[in-house]
Amino acid sequence: MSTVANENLPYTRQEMMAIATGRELRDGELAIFGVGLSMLAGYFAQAHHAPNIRAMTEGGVYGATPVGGLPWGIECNRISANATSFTNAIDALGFLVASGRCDVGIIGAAQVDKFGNVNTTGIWEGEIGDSYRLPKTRLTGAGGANDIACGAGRVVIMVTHEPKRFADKVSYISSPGYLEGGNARERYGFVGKGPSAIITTLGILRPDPVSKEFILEAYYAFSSIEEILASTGWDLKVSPTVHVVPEPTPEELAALRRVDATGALRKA
Amino acid sequence: MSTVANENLPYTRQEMMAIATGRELRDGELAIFGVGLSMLAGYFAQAHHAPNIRAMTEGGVYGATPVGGLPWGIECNRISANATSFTNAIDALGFLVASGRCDVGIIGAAQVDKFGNVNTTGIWEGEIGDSYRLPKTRLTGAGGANDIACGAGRVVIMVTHEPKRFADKVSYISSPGYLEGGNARERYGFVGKGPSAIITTLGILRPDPVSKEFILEAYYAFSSIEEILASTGWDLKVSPTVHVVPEPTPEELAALRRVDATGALRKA
Amino acid sequence: MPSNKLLPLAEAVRRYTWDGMQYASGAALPVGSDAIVFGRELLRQQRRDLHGIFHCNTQQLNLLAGAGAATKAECGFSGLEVFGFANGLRRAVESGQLALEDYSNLAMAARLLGGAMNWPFVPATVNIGSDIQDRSAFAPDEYPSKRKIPSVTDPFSGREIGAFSPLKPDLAAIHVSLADPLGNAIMLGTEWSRFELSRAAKKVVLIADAIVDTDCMRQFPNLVRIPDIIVEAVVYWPFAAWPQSSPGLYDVDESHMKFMNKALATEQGTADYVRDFVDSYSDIDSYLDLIGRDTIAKLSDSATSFLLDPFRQWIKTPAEIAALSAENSAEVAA
Amino acid sequence: MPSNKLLPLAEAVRRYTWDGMQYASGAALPVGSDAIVFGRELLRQQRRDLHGIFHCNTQQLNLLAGAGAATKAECGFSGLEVFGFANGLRRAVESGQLALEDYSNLAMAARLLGGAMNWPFVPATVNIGSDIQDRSAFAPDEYPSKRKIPSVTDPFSGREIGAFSPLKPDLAAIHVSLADPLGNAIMLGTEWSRFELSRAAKKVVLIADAIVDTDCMRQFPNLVRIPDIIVEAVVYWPFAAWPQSSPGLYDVDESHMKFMNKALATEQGTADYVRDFVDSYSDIDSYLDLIGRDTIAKLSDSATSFLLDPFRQWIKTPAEIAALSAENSAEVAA
Repeated sequence: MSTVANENLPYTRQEMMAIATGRELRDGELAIFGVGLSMLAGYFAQAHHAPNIRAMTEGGVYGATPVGGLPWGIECNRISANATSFTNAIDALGFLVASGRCDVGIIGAAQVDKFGNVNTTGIWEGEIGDSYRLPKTRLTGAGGANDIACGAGRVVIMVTHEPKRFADKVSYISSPGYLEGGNARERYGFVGKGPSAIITTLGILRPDPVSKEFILEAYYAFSSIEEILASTGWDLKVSPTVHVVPEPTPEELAALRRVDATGALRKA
Repeated sequence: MSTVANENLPYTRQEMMAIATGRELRDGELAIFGVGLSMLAGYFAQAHHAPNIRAMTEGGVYGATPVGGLPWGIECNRISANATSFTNAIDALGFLVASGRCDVGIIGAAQVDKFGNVNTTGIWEGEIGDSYRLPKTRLTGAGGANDIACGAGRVVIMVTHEPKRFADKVSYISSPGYLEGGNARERYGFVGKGPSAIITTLGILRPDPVSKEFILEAYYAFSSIEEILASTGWDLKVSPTVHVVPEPTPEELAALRRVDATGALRKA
Repeated sequence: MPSNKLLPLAEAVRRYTWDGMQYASGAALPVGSDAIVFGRELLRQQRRDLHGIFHCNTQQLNLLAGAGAATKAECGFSGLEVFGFANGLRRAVESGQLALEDYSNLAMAARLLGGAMNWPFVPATVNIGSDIQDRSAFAPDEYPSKRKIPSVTDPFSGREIGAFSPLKPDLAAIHVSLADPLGNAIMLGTEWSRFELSRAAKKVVLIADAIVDTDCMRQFPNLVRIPDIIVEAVVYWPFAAWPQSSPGLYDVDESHMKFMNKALATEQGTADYVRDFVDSYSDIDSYLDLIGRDTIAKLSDSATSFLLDPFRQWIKTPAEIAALSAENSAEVAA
Repeated sequence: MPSNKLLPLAEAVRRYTWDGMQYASGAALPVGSDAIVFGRELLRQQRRDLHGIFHCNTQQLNLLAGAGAATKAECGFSGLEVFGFANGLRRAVESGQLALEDYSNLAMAARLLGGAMNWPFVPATVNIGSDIQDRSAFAPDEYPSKRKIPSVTDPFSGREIGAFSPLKPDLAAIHVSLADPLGNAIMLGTEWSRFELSRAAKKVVLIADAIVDTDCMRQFPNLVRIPDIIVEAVVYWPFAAWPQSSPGLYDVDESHMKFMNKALATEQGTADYVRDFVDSYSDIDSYLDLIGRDTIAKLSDSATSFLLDPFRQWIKTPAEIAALSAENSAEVAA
């Protein structure tokens, strides 16, 4: 991901993305965070405006907040040191997420398309075709993101805004968004309602309520509609109500930096 | 159950039944015991000739032997006091029994028929019919015995030998034996092979290898073929090799009575 | 969200139960740890027409059935093990007052697992081929039953197995040994299906024999099989399972087990029992008096007591619990 | 049955593994507790053509794949979280040396649950509708795949969902924090799917960071999620998960995590890594020397150390373990 800080700003683009993501979470919600940026975004929300968020990670870690900086993983000692409950994957991803109980999940993406489908499996040159060719670049697979994408009430996708990452159609659907758009999800009976937002390093996209195509809803103080359109690999539509995302407040930045103790979001 | 001791014997009929049942268990086997007599029989085997039997109960109690006498139930404190592991019902009855991993289970019966089908659900007058009439006498339901009957490698049925308990056809199949006999179990794909013996207060019945009808294989020193035939509600066949069951050895009796510390098997 | 979830028993029953609901008890079964006191309170508040989901029968279902408060029930084992048949339940079934839908013990656990997973059905390799599959007390005229445990075809082998219907009870009142005020819980002894039930139920109320500080949970997070995030309320009630047992805390009260089951065998006996052991106490203290302080001392002297030792340092006193409860009530009222 | 099941690591690998087997690691994933040392020993004994069942990738699969010992694998997540892509696995996949069958993290756990239950299939409400269902690396020419996650019709509603194939690996090498000589085990930290895996696998070998007396298990039976009755052998190996972490015992070795993953990015780097960190030690002591005694001290100073406190009194010394192992070897030989 791009981690170049804008020298004119008192915060980095990644910090803005994390804060914008954290603002998607509401107090009291049952929420599942992945590792890395999405975990920081989640625990930022807890530290700032959602103290009673009921947070968990995929392996079944409950009641924890990271100590000593960004956890290396969702079962890392930095998140195991002050948990109140450890269970297992069936519990977290099955009983609480795939079941539909979880209100919101945050996932990352190597590639996302206009219907919010996420690819984290591999990069191919062109379409894969009818025989499953080897990927040019193997990525990380779906992990728990597929389960979150199917089951969580809503899903927030965090992704660095670059043309290659914003494809008209992802080469491999690792985690379903709205598939071909419209009511396509209904074919599979997913209990989750699908992605509610794509939060990027440049702005915020949300789905059209009917077509489910993602459109530009807001941009950051440091970005612009033009930059976003140029950074998107499909013909991105712009909402008539497009607006600037409020900049991080001092309180937000302070809360985020308490969570991001090792400054992972501030590194180049 | 009949608990009248034979005054001429140094042991009760129930003790003979428990010892005969315990003899069915082999060292090292994975075994599940129900409550009451079947638990005493199982722990007797462990105390006497099968020290490495891997015993468990339905709720997932492992590594225990009862303290203070016959446990009141399979999760009683008398069996919880010295266990090495407590898990749950999915584990014990699912992962270890229904899966086919368990070598042997011991179950009781209110009524058993000539194909080893067990009724522990209720007593009706006559056939139940096509509408599910209320039972005249409601019993205990299947409990875990159905799961054991379907999944355990083999099943030993313990039952008091009385005509009303040995029916040509049980009114309700709570736990399947060989159903209508022959290969009938195959229709359901049960991983367990079915009951290997019915151990009664009077003798031992085993299934014909082809028809799966239970036939009299052995009687006790204190019983007789005639008494058994008169106490069986179907036209019981007698094995050509019918014989007397060896009486309890002093070592067996001592081991049983250590397990049955409160003398549950010796009470009238 | 209150900073703690401690609620008085009567208030928990008032808030989270209603006539006709699907009510599940979370217990170690049949004669182990079960919040029988919650069932007593259901009777005190005259809840009716309950549909009981009991992995196995306990004295709670025996009482609810015997007193006519439950009209439907689903369970695996419906007796009381060495204590014999459950006379109250038996009487209700034989008279037709309660329709008892039979499953096996694994089936009940698997159905709760399926409810927790939100699966539409659960593969069944047990109960098939027996009258559990063919006979339905909820649909007595359909024989053999096609809807209780229907067949499903395994897409890999093409062979038929059964399908269980998942369970999602309206409320699970789960007995636990220890809970913190937030709703994190430790069970000592077998869980039976309390782990799965706590996720399958729409709401969860814990009934804890003792309340501990959250530090206890941070010391033993692997023991916290029910995390606070799925719990609505925590009820503190010592000897909540009486006359049944709670490993580490108290043994079964054998004489009351027998007395109670004998009473439930008749309508008159049940009425007397309700008068003397359900409607007769007004708070925890008078409940403990009812059990008898000598009996409590005797039952507390359990061979399992050592199981509680690692946790004793965090156990809160009744005064501390009262203070927390008051704080919570104030917050709820605010 | 021996009175204890302690076995040297090399002997456990000799006895319970073979070329071409389906081999599962039991771990907290992806960068948590995993018996990576078992994977090192698989390489030392030149096991080949392994079919890895890894709930998620770890440095173990990364190493086995990078070194060419695994030719098939099934997993959920195949990266190393904040440590980035798993370079050894990635290289093996991109070159076609290893066929990686993709599932989600829940799917892997559910498939192990199904294997443990001996169900013919497991209901799938996730992975359907994505390329995980449509694409199979094990059957690349079948598109969309009909056999990887086929459809099954819910008999209650008539609607279609998916069906996962259950997993029953030949062997599970499960990392646990504490084991007793009989094979009872305590895991500190998330189980991930080690509970289900221990029941799904045909055989189970435990690799424990520390050995405790069975009295520890009798004090905390609810923590013993893997009982001895399903365990073949217990291997004592401190820092078995290095460079990954083991809650309560040691933190992740960040610099070696990065060094190792960088090495696995190339064939030469992998060969060097195998020479220096796989083939280079002869016993536990020289393994610990290899990690470095200073590093060990630093990693042991973990914020999670307090999680081990309740169990320290029962931890056996290396000398006691050696005595028990000798006893066991004598018994096995007899």
